[in-house]
Amino acid sequence: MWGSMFRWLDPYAKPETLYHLCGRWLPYLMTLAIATLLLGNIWGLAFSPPDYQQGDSYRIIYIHVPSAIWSMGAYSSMAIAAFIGLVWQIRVAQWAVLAIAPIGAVYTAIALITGAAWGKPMWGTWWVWDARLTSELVLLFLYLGVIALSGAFSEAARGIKVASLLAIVGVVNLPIIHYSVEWWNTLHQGATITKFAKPSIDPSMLWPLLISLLGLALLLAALTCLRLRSQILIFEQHRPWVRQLVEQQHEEQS
Amino acid sequence: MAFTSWADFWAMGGYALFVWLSFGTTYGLLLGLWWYSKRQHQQIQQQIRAKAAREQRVRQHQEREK
Amino acid sequence: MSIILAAEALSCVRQDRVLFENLSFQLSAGQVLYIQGKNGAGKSSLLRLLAGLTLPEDGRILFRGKPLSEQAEVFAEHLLFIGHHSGIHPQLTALQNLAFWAAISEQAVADPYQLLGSLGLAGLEDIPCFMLSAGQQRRVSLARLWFSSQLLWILDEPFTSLDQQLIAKLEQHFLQHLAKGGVIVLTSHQHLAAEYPALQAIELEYRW
Amino acid sequence: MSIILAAEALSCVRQDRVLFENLSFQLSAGQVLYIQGKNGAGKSSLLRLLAGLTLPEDGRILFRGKPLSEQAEVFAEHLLFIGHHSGIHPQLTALQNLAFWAAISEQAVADPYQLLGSLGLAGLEDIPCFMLSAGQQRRVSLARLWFSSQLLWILDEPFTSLDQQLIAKLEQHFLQHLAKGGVIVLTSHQHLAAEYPALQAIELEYRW
Amino acid sequence: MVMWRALVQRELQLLGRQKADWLNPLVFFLLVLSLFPLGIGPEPGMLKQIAPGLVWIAALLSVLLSAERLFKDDYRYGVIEQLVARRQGLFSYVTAKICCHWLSTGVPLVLVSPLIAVLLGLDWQSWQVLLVTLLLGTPVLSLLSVLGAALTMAADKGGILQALIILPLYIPLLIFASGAMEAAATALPYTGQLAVLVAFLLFALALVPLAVRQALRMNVG
Amino acid sequence: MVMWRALVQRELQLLGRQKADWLNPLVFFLLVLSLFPLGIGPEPGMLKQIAPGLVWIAALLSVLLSAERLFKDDYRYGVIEQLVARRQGLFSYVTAKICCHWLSTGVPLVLVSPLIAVLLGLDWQSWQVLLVTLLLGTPVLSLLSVLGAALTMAADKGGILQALIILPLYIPLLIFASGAMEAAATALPYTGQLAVLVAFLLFALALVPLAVRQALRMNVG
Ligand code: HEM
Ligand SMILES: Nc1ncnc2c1ncn2[C@@H]1O[C@H](COP(=O)(O)OP(=O)(O)OP(=O)(O)O)[C@@H](O)[C@H]1O
Ligand SMILES: Nc1ncnc2c1ncn2[C@@H]1O[C@H](COP(=O)(O)OP(=O)(O)OP(=O)(O)O)[C@@H](O)[C@H]1O
Ligand SMILES: [Mg+2]
Ligand SMILES: [Mg+2]
Repeated sequence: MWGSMFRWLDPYAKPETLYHLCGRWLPYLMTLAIATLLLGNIWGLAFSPPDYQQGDSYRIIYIHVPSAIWSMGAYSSMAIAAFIGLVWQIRVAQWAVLAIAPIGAVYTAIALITGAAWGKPMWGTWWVWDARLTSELVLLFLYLGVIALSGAFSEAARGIKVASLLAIVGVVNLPIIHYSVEWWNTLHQGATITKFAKPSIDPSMLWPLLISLLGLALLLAALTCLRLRSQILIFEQHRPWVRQLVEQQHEEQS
Repeated sequence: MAFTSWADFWAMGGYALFVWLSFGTTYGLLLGLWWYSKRQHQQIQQQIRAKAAREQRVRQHQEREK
Repeated sequence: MSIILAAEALSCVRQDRVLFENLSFQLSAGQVLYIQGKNGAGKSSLLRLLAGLTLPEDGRILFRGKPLSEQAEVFAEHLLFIGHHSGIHPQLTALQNLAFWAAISEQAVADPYQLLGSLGLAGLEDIPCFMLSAGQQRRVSLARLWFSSQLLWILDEPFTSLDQQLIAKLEQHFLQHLAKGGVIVLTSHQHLAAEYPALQAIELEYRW
Repeated sequence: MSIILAAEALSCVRQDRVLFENLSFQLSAGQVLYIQGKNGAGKSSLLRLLAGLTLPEDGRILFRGKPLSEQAEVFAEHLLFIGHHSGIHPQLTALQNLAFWAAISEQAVADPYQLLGSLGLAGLEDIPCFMLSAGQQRRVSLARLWFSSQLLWILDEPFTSLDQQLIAKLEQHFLQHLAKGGVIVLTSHQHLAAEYPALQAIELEYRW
Repeated sequence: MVMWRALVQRELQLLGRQKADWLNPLVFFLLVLSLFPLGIGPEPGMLKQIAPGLVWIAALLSVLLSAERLFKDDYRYGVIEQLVARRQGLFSYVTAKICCHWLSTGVPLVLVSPLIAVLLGLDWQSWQVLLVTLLLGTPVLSLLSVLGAALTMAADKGGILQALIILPLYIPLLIFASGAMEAAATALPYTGQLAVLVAFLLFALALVPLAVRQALRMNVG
Repeated sequence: MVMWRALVQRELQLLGRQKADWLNPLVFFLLVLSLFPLGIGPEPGMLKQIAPGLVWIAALLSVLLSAERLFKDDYRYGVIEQLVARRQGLFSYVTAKICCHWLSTGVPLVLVSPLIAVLLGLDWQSWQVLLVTLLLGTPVLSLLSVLGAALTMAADKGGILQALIILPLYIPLLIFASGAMEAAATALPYTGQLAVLVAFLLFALALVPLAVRQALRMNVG
């Protein structure tokens, strides 16, 4: 039953088709992503009104929140790809794991850095061991673990499979980490710092946020396409179609 | 427009360091990732070409050996 | 005679290189498949494919007429695979190593001292294996061939580091296994000395 | 002819067992010492003694008439030892491994690509060595014999995992080295095929 | 069952021959614990306050590092390759490894806990909680460490890669175990934390052996 | 000198191929550092007080464990055996290993020290002292770790044995380095401690390479 349910996906699981598909989507996705991201960010930076409490520092929200949300989104899509790749032995899904992992890591790093830069004016310190911050840091370590593991094997195909397994184990643990950290922190220190208070946000602030959110999502998709193409080339390089393609592109360039 | 002048805009109400630090590192990291992925893609193509060339070399070598 | 192991249009790729393509053969009971080829031709890779450790890029392997993928467990039960590495833990003694392998394949070794003695290891049965010489370690590993009841043996360069006397003994044992209807797949850079009733040789070419 | 390497009443004990006693021989320029013996007879142990890696229980080793212990540095300069392990780092490429060994022995490899190509490794020069097959790794390790200028070669089972073609090539190279006045000490379970002008064979007995 | 017993026996033989495999982690644990007073300063008040965390961090490092070589030898000498080719014994092999790893590293930690209590100046009550958390927590530590060892088996990197992979997964355990001890030290109820530890244990027991088997298969294939 | 350059080049090639060898210890260091707040509790005051000790314990573990596999590969594949038989290159080989080990693990720690300062809430002054102690102390750490790796090369035990051997030797370093940082935090003079660190460094530089060479010889013979 599972087999037939996903039969329609089969042509997309064919590396060659997928390679060309990604190639076709890439320019559209990339332009769209850059346009939306810039629109949202510039709107947020220059046109939306300052926050009555935080002044202009709140404008960091336009990258902090999207990158924080998509850092987790990227992890779940990576884990889903890993699951599909391992259970149904679909190789392109396994390759997608390696395509997404660095993007997720960069998003997480952005969320951490922008959060820290926001924390300094708001809380007076770059870093506190708050629940959400800590679990974001752990998320970064999980990404780094997946990347490190996938690179640690002499045979790339093996590294990818093992890293996929780790990604799945990690997803089981992510909620556990999240709740345990939350519990831990509330026990240790009360709400001494007002943070993450969710004021009913003004539409003129909300729209650019939503647009930025969409922008980073599109960028995630675009970068995944780009990186997946590289992965396909790596793992299919012995195929005639790859050889031909590479030769062709070389001739076109020169 | 929430700011009255460009200078105002760059000053970000006194929070310039933090805001521009955030946006700077964000775009820096994203551009870096994009550049890295692009370069990786090209390197792989180069490697594939190098391998094809190498195969040629090996064939020649084997011809000579025979 | 029934066909036990068959390969249909196998091909194998390592890294980016095609090692062999479209390789087919059929082995029936009592036959030896002797795989030859230069260094790097792909002999070990082929054996690992046949043992089900890796999956072929193309083609399929049949055991008693059914594809491996449909009966991995059954196949594994009838298989004895010894690769480049011996499967011997260097900290354990020869006896302990034998006991481990006997337990895994759920067989009993009637008289391990007798067996090890007949392989020239008398007196070395309870010394950790790292204290044995290269060839002696290999002997411990091959001792499994004497108490196992598996049908299909896949052996990668079984003669490495063995002296001539033990090679002769091993080949005699191969003949016995074949006479009982077993099947052997092996590689070696040394010529086989014994007379095999039904020997199939495959020469893999070193390709680029 | 001058005597290059000589052993006087050597004996070797491993664990609690005497492997050999009172072993003496003399090797002059252009001679091969071919050590034979069953598995565990003590061949590798003897070679390690001769290479100065371990000290003999009794007896002494002379190099050009002087005991080893008095001129360890000089002896080491003239020695090329390749044991059971190949001395190849698996993460480095064949070229990098060669460069390392060349630097250590302060020699230069004129044309490494040419050398590796002639050993059948064309196209594999810049791949990390773990991606090579067992025999190919062995070939990289033996490439040192082609650019080294040492007088005395001590080789433990150099033919392991090599195919027949490369064994023949290697033996040709041995002959050249001997013709230049070199000395070779080696063990092998395979018979030597080439005609050596001055071959000394020692058969070590497996003793208990 | 016969097979399982034989496999456990093999592990015990290995442990018997390589006593260092269970003695070293224990000494390492004590050594790391005694580094803290040296690095941090020996004020008893502060030490006592941070003791729960320290014990658990030291335990974590020592169990983790002791697992590092668990599969390496068997992999290098081709044992695992042949087990995977045989398919049958693999699961028994995995569970035997896990059990023996806990026996050889978790149990000794539990046994030296009185010594820890003395070193760090814990009182009677705290020691009891330490004992219970160690009893519940070290099996989870062992399970996760074995998973890390299996994942990195063919990786030819040292324990540091394994630590990198597994430490993030340990964090919940660390939090709840040291949380329980802290609660006990301040005379608060701590059964909640213990219940969570039990839940972790059951969860890990159910899933980890399967994941380990899968990891071994992948590392060979 | 030509030989030495070639040897350093080989090490750098290895590091270039195995980037994990210097990236992993760095991430491990940060990971261990962030375990402490999780285990001990996040109060900034307390963290700041024990920060010097924590940084130095984490640095110690990460440098130590990263050295673990330094000679293993070369030993296993017979490189060291042949080097010992040749005698000549051995000392150059040892010094090249030590230099590259420090470059690949000590220097990155120094470089991430600002990040540490942020995570543990150190002030400007403390950070400076941290930087200086790291610059003086990490070479000693590297030297001692390499010695440990050489001693345990043939032992086929994991990093834990090496840790056991070397940790006791580290203790003086730990005491003086964290002493300097503590003194700085309380605005006391700390040049005395730094002078002692310099003395350690010179002492170790003079003796350790010789000891390492000897250890390699013994392990092969
Ligand atoms: C290093 C520091 C920080 C990190 C790692 C961090 C992390 C995160 C994460 C992971 C989220 C997503 C939560 C979710 O979607 O469930 C988030 C959301 C958010 N963060 Fe941060 N944060 C940091 C600092 C800050 C600071 C200083 C502020 C403001 C004072 C802030 C304000 C927000 C807001 C308003 C949201 C959206 C809340 C929501 O939608 O639930 N963050 N942050
Ligand atoms: N590491 C060791 N520790 C103790 N004893 C050993 C060790 N290695 C070998 N021996 C003993 O020394 C004897 C000789 O071993 P050696 O390796 O020299 O044999 P060999 O002639 O090279 O055999 P092979 O043909 O198998 O290589 C063996 O019988 C063994 O019992
Ligand atoms: N781990 C590996 N990763 C990538 N490629 C490999 C690996 N092992 C072998 N290869 C490649 O596959 C080819 C075949 O290797 P294989 O080990 O099957 O050869 P073989 O016929 O067994 O040779 P030998 O006689 O030397 O044992 C080699 O030329 C090598 O380039
Ligand atoms: Mg082979
Ligand atoms: Mg030998």
